[in-house]
Amino acid sequence: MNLNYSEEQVMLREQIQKFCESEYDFYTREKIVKSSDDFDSNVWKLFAEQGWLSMPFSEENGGLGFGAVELAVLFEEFGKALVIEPYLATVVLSGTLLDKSNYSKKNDLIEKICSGDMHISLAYAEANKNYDYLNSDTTLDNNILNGTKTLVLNGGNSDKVIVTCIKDKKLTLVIIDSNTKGVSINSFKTIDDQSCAEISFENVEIDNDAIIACDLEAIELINESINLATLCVSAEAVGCMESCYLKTVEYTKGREQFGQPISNFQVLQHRMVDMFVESELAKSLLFKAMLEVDSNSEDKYKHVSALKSQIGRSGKLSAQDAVQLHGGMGVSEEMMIGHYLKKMVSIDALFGNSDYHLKKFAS
Amino acid sequence: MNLNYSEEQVMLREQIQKFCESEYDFYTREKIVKSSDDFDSNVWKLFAEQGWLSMPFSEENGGLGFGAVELAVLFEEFGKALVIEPYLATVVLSGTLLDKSNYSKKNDLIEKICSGDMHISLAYAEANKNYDYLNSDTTLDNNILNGTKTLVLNGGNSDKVIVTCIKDKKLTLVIIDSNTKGVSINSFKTIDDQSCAEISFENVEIDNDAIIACDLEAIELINESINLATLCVSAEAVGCMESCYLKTVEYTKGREQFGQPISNFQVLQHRMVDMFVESELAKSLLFKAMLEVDSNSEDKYKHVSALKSQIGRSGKLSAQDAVQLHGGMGVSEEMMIGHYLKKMVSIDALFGNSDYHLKKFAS
Amino acid sequence: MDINFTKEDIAFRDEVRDWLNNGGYPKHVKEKTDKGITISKQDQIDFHKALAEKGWMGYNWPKEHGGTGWSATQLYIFNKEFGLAGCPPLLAFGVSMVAPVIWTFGNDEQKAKYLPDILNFNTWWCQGYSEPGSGSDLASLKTKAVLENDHYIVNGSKTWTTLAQHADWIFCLVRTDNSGIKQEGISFLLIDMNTPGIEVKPIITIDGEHEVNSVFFTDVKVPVENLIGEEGKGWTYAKFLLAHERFGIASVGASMRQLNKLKKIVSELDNPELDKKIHELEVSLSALEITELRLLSALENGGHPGAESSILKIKGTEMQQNISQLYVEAAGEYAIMYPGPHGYLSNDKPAGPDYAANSLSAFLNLRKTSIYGGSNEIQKNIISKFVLGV
Amino acid sequence: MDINFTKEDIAFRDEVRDWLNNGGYPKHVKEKTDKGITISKQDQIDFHKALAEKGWMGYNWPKEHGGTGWSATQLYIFNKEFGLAGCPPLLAFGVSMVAPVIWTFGNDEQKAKYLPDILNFNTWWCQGYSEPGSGSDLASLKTKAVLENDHYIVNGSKTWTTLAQHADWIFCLVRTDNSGIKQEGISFLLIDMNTPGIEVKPIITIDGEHEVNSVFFTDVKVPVENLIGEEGKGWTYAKFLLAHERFGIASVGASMRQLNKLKKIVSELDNPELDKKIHELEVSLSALEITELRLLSALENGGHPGAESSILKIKGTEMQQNISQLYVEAAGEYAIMYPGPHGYLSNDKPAGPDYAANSLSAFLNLRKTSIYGGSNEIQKNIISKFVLGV
Repeated sequence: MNLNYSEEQVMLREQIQKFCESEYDFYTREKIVKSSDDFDSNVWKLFAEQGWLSMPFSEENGGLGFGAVELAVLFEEFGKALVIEPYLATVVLSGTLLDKSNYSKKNDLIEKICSGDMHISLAYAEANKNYDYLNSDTTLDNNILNGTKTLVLNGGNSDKVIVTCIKDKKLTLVIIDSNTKGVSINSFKTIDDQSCAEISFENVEIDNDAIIACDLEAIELINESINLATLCVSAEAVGCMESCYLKTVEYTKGREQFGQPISNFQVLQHRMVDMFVESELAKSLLFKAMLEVDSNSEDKYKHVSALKSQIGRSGKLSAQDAVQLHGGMGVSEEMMIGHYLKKMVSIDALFGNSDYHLKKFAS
Repeated sequence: MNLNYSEEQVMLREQIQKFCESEYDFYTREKIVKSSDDFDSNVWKLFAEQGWLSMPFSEENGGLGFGAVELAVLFEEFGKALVIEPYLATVVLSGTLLDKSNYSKKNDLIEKICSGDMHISLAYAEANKNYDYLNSDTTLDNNILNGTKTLVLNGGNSDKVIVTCIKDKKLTLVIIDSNTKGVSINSFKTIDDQSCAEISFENVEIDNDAIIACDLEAIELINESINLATLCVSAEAVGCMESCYLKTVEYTKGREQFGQPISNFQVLQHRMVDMFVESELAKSLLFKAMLEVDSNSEDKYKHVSALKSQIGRSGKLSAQDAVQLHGGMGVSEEMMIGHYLKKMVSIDALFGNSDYHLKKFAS
Repeated sequence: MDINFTKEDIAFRDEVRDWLNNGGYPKHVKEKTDKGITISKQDQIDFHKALAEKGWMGYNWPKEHGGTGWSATQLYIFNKEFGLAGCPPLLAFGVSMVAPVIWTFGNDEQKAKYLPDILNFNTWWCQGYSEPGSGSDLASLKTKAVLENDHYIVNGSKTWTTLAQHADWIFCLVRTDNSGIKQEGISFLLIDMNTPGIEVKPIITIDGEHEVNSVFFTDVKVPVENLIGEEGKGWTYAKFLLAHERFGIASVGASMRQLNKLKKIVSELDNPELDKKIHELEVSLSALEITELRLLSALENGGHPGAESSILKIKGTEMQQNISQLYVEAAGEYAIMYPGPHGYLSNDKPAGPDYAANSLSAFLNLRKTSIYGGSNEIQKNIISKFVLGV
Repeated sequence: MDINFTKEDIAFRDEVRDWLNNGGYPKHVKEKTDKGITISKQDQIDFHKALAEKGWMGYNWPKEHGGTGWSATQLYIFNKEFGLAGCPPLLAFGVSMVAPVIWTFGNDEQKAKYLPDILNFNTWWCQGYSEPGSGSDLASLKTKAVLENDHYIVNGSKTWTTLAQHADWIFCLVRTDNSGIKQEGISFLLIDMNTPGIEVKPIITIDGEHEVNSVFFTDVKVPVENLIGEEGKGWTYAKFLLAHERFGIASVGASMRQLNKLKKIVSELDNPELDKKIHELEVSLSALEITELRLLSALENGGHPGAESSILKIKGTEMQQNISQLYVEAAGEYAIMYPGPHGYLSNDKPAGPDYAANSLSAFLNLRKTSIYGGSNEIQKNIISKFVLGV
């Protein structure tokens, strides 16, 4: 038993931290957010140069072959810096799905993802399906695709979309170019400054070689991809939680009221202790979940659900407390702290909220 | 709209408070608890002399005709003093049921209750029925009673027992002497220093005139009796909650640590504020519930359930906080504070706990 | 004891409802608030002018100053019905905050100059209390007013100034003396927002709205006749004002409306966990409502509701926040959609249900309620000190 | 990173399990604890003697003093397995508390006199720290020891002394000097409980048990050779001891056992609200378990677990209390039955299910866990100061 990060993992974290400090401070981030683009393509290029876009892909497919632990490190740091670039959509949801698939053309696609030259989105969700991603009303009949997908992360910026649909009563994954005739994309901003889209397909013709997987294989690919993405956003949440308590401690030490720093008030001290404790407990569940995912154990879904369920509750509470302890500054858009709250709420809503995952954990 | 107590009600409260202070201090109570009896029959006589045993009965039946507000006042004060005498069993559960019934012999029974000369228990509960008191396996066939009742409050000390049973597929209420042949009573102590019994009936012969009510009338009598009893224990809980915060404030003001009273610590201050606030909120729900019961509105069950659900949660928490803030003294049997916790837990368990009543409230 | 309103009170309630439902409450405002769209400055003016026309603008004023002279119970009913109807919160800064100070401590010229305009909503007021360095510790404020001949020269800044961008006037606490203890050098000044040297800078909050501002004063000349009462007595007036600020603080009517809407939404979701949370809030809201009525009863009976009303602030704001939290849960994954700074019209074809688009921005907006008006932590300090005596 | 134990650790775990299941753990004790019946003094002795016989009594001692010399991981496994098996908590006062003080600060005579008896459980120790006036503020203790020739004369009283009624020896913090700051006049004294002048008076707790006591000292003569280390250095030794007290503080194994038993009970109840609360606790317990393993890993890696272990104290005790709370809920109305001071045998025909009879007394008993060993509020102060630096 050894729950210490390896030297390489520690170095990876430091590398990401340094990058976020020098290239992605809050001021820079605000400029990106307020620009007309949904993210900064230069930053994306830098991600590629650092090799981060290649991290989770198997070495035989040209990736670095990193596991869930390294991805979690990356997302923790992304969470602290509130990175908005679509790593989750392109690399995690779509890229790792392709990597694990038997799709004939995957090598070319993964190569382009690694180099930063291609964005792919995964269109897995439909309206009113209550997080049941295997239940689809989108149909593929005689190579004609019809249906509407919602909440397609980064859908407005992707070159290609992987779509879940039903073909011969079986779940099927197809990949198509975003500019194919009959595809219409309605993109909107998310509350955490990212973007997602509603995409509808009206009699879209699909090439024969566009099918990635069918039936059980498709189900497993979707389940694994979404489980890994759930782990990633949970790691992001853990990063947020750590920043929330650290920044709140820092703020209350500097904020004077009644002739003393407000960190002197015991009620605020204990509230920050609670935030610290919840952050550590969430981190522990992250350890468990990422190691189960890495060892590909039977329980990997269960422990990711335990983690997601916990951060959905305690993460939101921590961020709320952080806002409260920052007083008026906490609700100002100019301070980072309120953005952590938005991120935490967004994470709770993605891929099933706290109650949903508690049930999944128990089942 | 006027939510102030009337002068008479204020006087009643003062009368009960004075009695509890002079005749029922904690030391006296401990002596009663440690005696071989389940309660003090002298105290019971004094209750009769004060007229308290006649309070809820209609004037035509020889009672004082007081309503739910006065009963709530009495039970709040009983809660503060942790009175163990079986007022709930004899007067509320059994007495008010008789009072509202059309039972031919009720006047004599009520007279004896008022004078303190008779105890009657209501045997409404059976094992594994999950608070569904209308569901009974006890049968009355050809005037022969068979079955087992549990948790009969004060069952070991009662002269008579009112039993719910099924006769011709209909809920029926019969009243029998406790010493009738075939009745066996196994009495035990409850955690809040009261007593209750398991009573079994084996081929017990019932007189023709022992039937109090059948079918819809029986159902309404049981529902009303238990609803009123639920209101009473909730009022008792409200009294406990008020005592919990007041005693905790007093204790922390007197307890010095680190050279100052521990009431100086802001964390403890806010915890006591929470206890105070919860006490006030519970009191508000008590106001609503008792006024709905008094006006016999359709919503009387709903609002008693709202109250019971709330005190089940916040009452227990308040008492736990009171114990915690008393430190070691809180878990010592010699201090009153730990007994409030026992009382609160017992009240939550009686007549349906917090979750049960929340559902009932919503249905 | 009687929990029911008198016939007279019920007649009054019906009159309020009639105004709200039958054309008094401006239709174009109602349409927006029903949909959860942020209303414009003109909408606010239309709403308050309509109220003034009905004679209800001085809802909490005594009759002698042109107010309604309503009882505490009538005020409660008025506020609850406005909440239930989904009206925007009444703008308190003029009518409810500065006005009582003016009629209590102001001179006859001041009363004549300011009160009628407030009563007719001809002037929009804002509040200059908080400063960057003084939030909960208000008395540590630093904005300076120096008397030169017949003018004060004001320098400094105020922050979290609600809707200052629309305001005609601001009432300010300013420091006129630094020599004594900090409470004693404070004065109460009325300042025309059009005076040169005033700059209003927006603060955008996390829900994307522009509701609050920073207000900067650079050598702003304020006529000495704009001083209320005596120089150096401003702290006394400020405390007096705070005691008048409690109106409708529990927001029971508004919370009932929100909770009822939510119940309808959730009844179609088959989500027992969410159902349970809603039922818990229903019980809590009932407790809050009766607590307010109990305080009201004590008040009508000649009592002085003291620090107990801090309960209403704490629990009222928690209630609003908790309800909004359940809206977010009900919206599920659609909660992440950004409704834009002016309600969901900016996202005019939301992918999810209508209510989803506003749920998160309401949730974010309401975070402020436990911070402003004396944070909930400060309220607990107040209860601790003045009720529990520790 | 690897969350799995090594082969050696698993072999060790199997050895512990074998001892627990195959006759090492005395059968008559196991039968009682499985049923939730309070065990007797003799049961305690039998259990600890069996442990001593196996060579495991010095579970956290270095080999040089006759201990096992186990690694932190082995200690963790040992403790978890004992918890999972439902063993009574090991009596820490001798082996885990006074012993490290003796071998670190005691002289050779003291080591030879006391350590072997502790290792063989020939002596039962109790702890004389808390006094009526000094709980969290331990250093304010008043029990006085005055040196007269070759004896200290001890006067004063101790309280909350666990199982003092069974103890042969007590280790005490006593005041030998009043002149300086309060921490400096404290000495560490070993006192034979059979010395004249010692009176033990039971304190009955709200669960009806006699577990703790008041201990009164009236002119108790204690040989000067019973002083550990230097006079006036007792506070240093006490702090050293507290750092050794952390063993198994999270009680993960015991909580797992309780939660698993509860899950079986509740699976037959059709109570979704209770199910949900149990699932929440399962997640929390998993978080607690991994947190302990993370601290363990840091420790094995040469780190110094500091105030972070206060997390284990806070969350471990909350976990125990929360589980017991759900037992009470599962028992429904039967929770009100009083199981008597010695488990449910005194109520030997319980009307409800077996588990109901013990649920409430466990719930009440566990209230102490958030109070003793540094209350959870004190633990938060520690984290605040030493981890957050505020």
